[in-house]
Amino acid sequence: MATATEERLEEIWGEEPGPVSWFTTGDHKRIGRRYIVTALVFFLLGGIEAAFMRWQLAQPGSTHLTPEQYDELFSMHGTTMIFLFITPLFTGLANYLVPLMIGTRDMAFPRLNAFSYWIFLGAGIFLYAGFVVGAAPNGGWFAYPPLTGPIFDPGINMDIWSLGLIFLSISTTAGAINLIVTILKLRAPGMSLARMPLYVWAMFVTAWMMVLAMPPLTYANVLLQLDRNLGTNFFDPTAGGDPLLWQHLFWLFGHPDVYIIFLPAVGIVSTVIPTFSRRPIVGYPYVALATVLTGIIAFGVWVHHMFATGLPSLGLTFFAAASMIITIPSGVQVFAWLATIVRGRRPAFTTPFLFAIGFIVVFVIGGVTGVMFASVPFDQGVTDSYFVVAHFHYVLFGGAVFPMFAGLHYWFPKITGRTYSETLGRWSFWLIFAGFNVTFFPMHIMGLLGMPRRVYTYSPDLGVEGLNLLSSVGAAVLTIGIALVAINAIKSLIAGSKATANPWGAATLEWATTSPPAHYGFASIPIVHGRDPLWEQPDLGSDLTLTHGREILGTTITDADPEEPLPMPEGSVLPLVTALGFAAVFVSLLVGSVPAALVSTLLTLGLIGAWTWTLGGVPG
Amino acid sequence: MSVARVEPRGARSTGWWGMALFIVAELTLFGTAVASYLFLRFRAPTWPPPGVEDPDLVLGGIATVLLVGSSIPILWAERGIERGDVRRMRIGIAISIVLALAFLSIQGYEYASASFSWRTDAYGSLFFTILSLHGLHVIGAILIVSWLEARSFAGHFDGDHHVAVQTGALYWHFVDIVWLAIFSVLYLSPRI
Amino acid sequence: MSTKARVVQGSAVLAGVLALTDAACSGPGATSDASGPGAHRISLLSVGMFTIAAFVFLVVICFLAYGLFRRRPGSDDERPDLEDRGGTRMVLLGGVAFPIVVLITLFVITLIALEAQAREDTGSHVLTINVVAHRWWWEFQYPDQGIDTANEAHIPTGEPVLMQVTSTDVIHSFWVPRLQRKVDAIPGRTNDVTLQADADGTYLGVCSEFCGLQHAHMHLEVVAQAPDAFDGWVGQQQQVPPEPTGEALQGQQVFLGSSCVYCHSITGTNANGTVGPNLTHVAGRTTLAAGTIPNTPEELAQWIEDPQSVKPGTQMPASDLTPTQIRQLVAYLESLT
Amino acid sequence: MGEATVPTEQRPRQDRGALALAWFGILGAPAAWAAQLLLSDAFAEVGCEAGGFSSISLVLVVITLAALAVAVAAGVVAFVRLRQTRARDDDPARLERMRFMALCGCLSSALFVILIVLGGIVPHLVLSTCTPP
Repeated sequence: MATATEERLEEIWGEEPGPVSWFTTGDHKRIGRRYIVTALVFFLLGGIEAAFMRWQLAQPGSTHLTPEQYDELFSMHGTTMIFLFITPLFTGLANYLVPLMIGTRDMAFPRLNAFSYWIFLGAGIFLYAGFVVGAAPNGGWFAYPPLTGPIFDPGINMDIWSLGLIFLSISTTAGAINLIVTILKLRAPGMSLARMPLYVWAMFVTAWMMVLAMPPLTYANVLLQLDRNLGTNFFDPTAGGDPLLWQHLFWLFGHPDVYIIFLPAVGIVSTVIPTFSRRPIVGYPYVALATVLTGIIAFGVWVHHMFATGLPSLGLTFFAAASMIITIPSGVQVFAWLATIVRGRRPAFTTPFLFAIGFIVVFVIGGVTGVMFASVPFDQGVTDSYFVVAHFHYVLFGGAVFPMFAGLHYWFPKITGRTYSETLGRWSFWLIFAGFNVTFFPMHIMGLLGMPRRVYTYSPDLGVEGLNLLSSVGAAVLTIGIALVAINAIKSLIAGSKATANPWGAATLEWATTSPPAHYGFASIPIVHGRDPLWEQPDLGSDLTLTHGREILGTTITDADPEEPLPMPEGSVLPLVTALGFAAVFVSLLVGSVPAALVSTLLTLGLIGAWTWTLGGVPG
Repeated sequence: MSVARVEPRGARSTGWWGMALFIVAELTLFGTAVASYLFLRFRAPTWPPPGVEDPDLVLGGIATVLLVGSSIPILWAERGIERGDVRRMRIGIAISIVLALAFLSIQGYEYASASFSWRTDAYGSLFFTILSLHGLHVIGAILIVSWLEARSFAGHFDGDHHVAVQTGALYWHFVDIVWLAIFSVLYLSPRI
Repeated sequence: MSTKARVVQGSAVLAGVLALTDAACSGPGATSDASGPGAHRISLLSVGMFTIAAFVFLVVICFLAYGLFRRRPGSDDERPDLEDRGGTRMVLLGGVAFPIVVLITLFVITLIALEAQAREDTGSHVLTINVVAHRWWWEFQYPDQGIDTANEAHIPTGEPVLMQVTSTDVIHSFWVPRLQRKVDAIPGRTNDVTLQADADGTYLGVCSEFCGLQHAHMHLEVVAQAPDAFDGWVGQQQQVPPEPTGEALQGQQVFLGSSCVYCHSITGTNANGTVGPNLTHVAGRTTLAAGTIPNTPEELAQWIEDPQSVKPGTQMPASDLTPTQIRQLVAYLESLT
Repeated sequence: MGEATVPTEQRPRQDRGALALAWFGILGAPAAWAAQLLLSDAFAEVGCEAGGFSSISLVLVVITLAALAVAVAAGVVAFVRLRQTRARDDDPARLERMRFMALCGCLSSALFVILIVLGGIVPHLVLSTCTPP
């Protein structure tokens, strides 16, 4: 029976049903769900590309794919999985969960949130337009010039790639800024920095890394576009440029980016394991600080991707030292999880917990091989071979996709209001775990046998044909496992039983809302007294109902003492239209028509003007 | 427990923090630009390459005085609107726009009169790219403050409601400070 | 299943996996089949690190198994345990203390290996070879001996040879796994690496930086010979090939009359193109098109007639010669030993 | 009802100073390491190519010692605040947060001191030449 306050809040925060609100919504829950579904579609596309690659590499010398097709497939596989699948998915999950976990009703900038999603969708379509016109990006996900320069890759393949990434960086940066301001200013009263949930710490550091890592990538892509289309020579050695400038700029973004992928996963595992061990995490300050330190050191290791480029060895040692020391925070987190499991009660082997355990096993293998790459001579021995392919799949697929599955299963009841099937969940876990290891562990051996990376075929006398066949079989098993997860999700959406508000008996605030949460989230802004509110405080109600209008409570940064309530904007179509404006600008840049670019830029500026006309509130 | 209903300003407003973080991202962008200039500079035996004269210090100096100087009327305008004096705000913004346009015209003149283009070599590429990147940001800042000017005529700002002006002014000051770094790297470092 | 049994079972599986890894680790491109000081360093380093890695993995698996399956006395109530504050010692010991000791040791070992590499590269060399990477083949220039060959480098066994690696187009990477670490071939830069083979033999090398369509077919061979056999090879390479006779002579006319001369060069003739490999002693090489096909007359004919079918995307244009002209040309090229 | 109070107008001057010190305790050492990394890498790359390993080595050690001084200072500030907060009987939430930030400051400074020494000093004890020459 909804109380008068809840009805009033539903009136303020509710949206009229029907298609129009689909395009004008700023509700972080709807945008979060949308991000996740779109990212999973790109996961499917990336998976199909991987399946083609495994089909081609199953036997030596097979001709299923031409070299052009293979180059396009592996370039788009890398670009899709990193830029269009895992980062947007974790952004969407954070959009959905962070406001609820910190006890507020929406993100700091709801319209900017919608805008970020539309730009991401536009950039994804922009990047995949390559396949439609038969000129998909073919320079690899790190696109080293001069191979991707004007001379050796004259088609629009790499223009699609670099313009697409500049376009996408608008979404990533806007999303990250939105997340940081939400976490800084909108936490429930009492939630000081020492009481923030570890998932919120992880997303806070990830968002900071996005803000600091995207500019080097954007600047590098601007230089590549100028080199390719305006005849500048930043990367042309004959005219004073240097191909290593690109590598420095790209990897200054590249390595923080792999931690941008890894840290949300750490946040999810640090939330799942304590719930199913029925006790708070061991060493909360160490785990929170470890997340921050991983984020900081990640910006000082990028040259370990360039150990074989002949830089002076004295310079390499700084980055070797940082690459080794960065494993200490990760080690602290692994042992904190282990200690939580050991000291916790008998664990409940639910699907999220299984994926979290699978993550620990796989990530430790990936982590220890990662430490080896920090040793310069070993890296110079095996980089750019299949050993590195095995390593980064263990830390990216194992280190981020396993926790993603854990997170999706863990919050499935909260997001959809339905319960998934545990048996299907367990089956999909064991298939994915087995398929993953059979696919990627042999790649360690292929690398040690000297099989180079990114080859569309290999000679039979290298001794790797049996391993490649095994790896392709493993990929099939992995695909079945992932298909099972999809079946489980669809079946539960249609016929799953209703989920309660807190099915796992978890501790964080999002479980205090209904499943799925109402438009306004919390009937009254909770007041927090500790790190595990639902475990420590049975009733969370307060008199901060804020029913004056559409507003949320601003609080101070370190101790979350309440400040003024902040007015929130209504839904609007402007974010979508402005995103279309940006899309028009980038398409006209791609086709190279200056008048179209000018017109669309003016149009976009006009739309931004319309949007910012009421920024900061209008008196009266 | 009641909470007062006054417009959150400065570090208590989410908009201000949004702009501050956007400036952090932009600072990283310009930091990368300056770092890549220095990277290529120290790889080249002679810099600027033979046959290219050093950037003109006089013109650069005037441009710097104009742009950094334009922060003063903006500060004056900010203090004005805090006291509710909308007229003073409008005058301050107008002056700073004029100064910024003067700065841009000097840049335009330097582009036209340069004896090299962005095609000649890495030095030319760097010179034109970094300067036009900053030029675009000056244009952006001009658009933002003229939008504030327009909104002030629509009666959006008074003593209690002007967080947008603070946010816009913050971006203006950022664009000036970044120019100091660019000026010292592009104009002064070739001389050491 | 008691925890101890699980731990034993876990370590048995792990030992099996490691054994499998080690056994499967020999082959023409395997670093662990090291036959040169550089590769020995890397192989030694990797065996050491694999052992530490296996030990760390084992410790984590044991803790995990213990945590998951240990018997927990007392009631199985669902209320979360909020009192226990312990466990931080295990976190600091396992996550900080132990790793710091291992990492500092590993870092010092890395520095020692780097110092050995540095001494090797800045030390004295008996021979210098310029390795010039092209899109999709390797050019080996012997500046002191005046030799220019492709895809097959001969070196004296047991002697340090300085390879000065660069590229004319995109970034490649020169990697002979059984002899030494890889080093990138970057246009506008020259990177030094020292090759030294402990035993005679042919060592397979590959390009290990993605360089476009035929990155997969850009192999090379380093042939290590006893010093006197090497001198014999150098002498033979320096000779100008004798005047061809019979069908080979007609083949030479076909060669000089065709577009081959724009890209290839053969000393003793006026063909001096530098885009493609130098063919002065092409018959002496065991493979063609950078290890794509064996050097037999039939393969050579197919390669000349339709290169795209052999190596799709190659820069070599298809020839418009008649079959008889191709047969004569092959005869001439096979005479250039 | 909860201890959320009426909005704090002006954070007391002394409190703001303590906050600045707390943040310096956490971020001082990482900033020193970042500066050391960038400067050392720049000097190493430029210096090595211009030859003269010994001169470069001296410059790098000086940079490292400067960074080390800042990192140790941050560590000391954090440690002092950690011991100080034990004595203070302030409102419990603020005390917990201050102790948390002080602890993070100590750990962060300790890790970066190790990293600055490992990256800045240890290589000069082992490496003797600059490759490529």
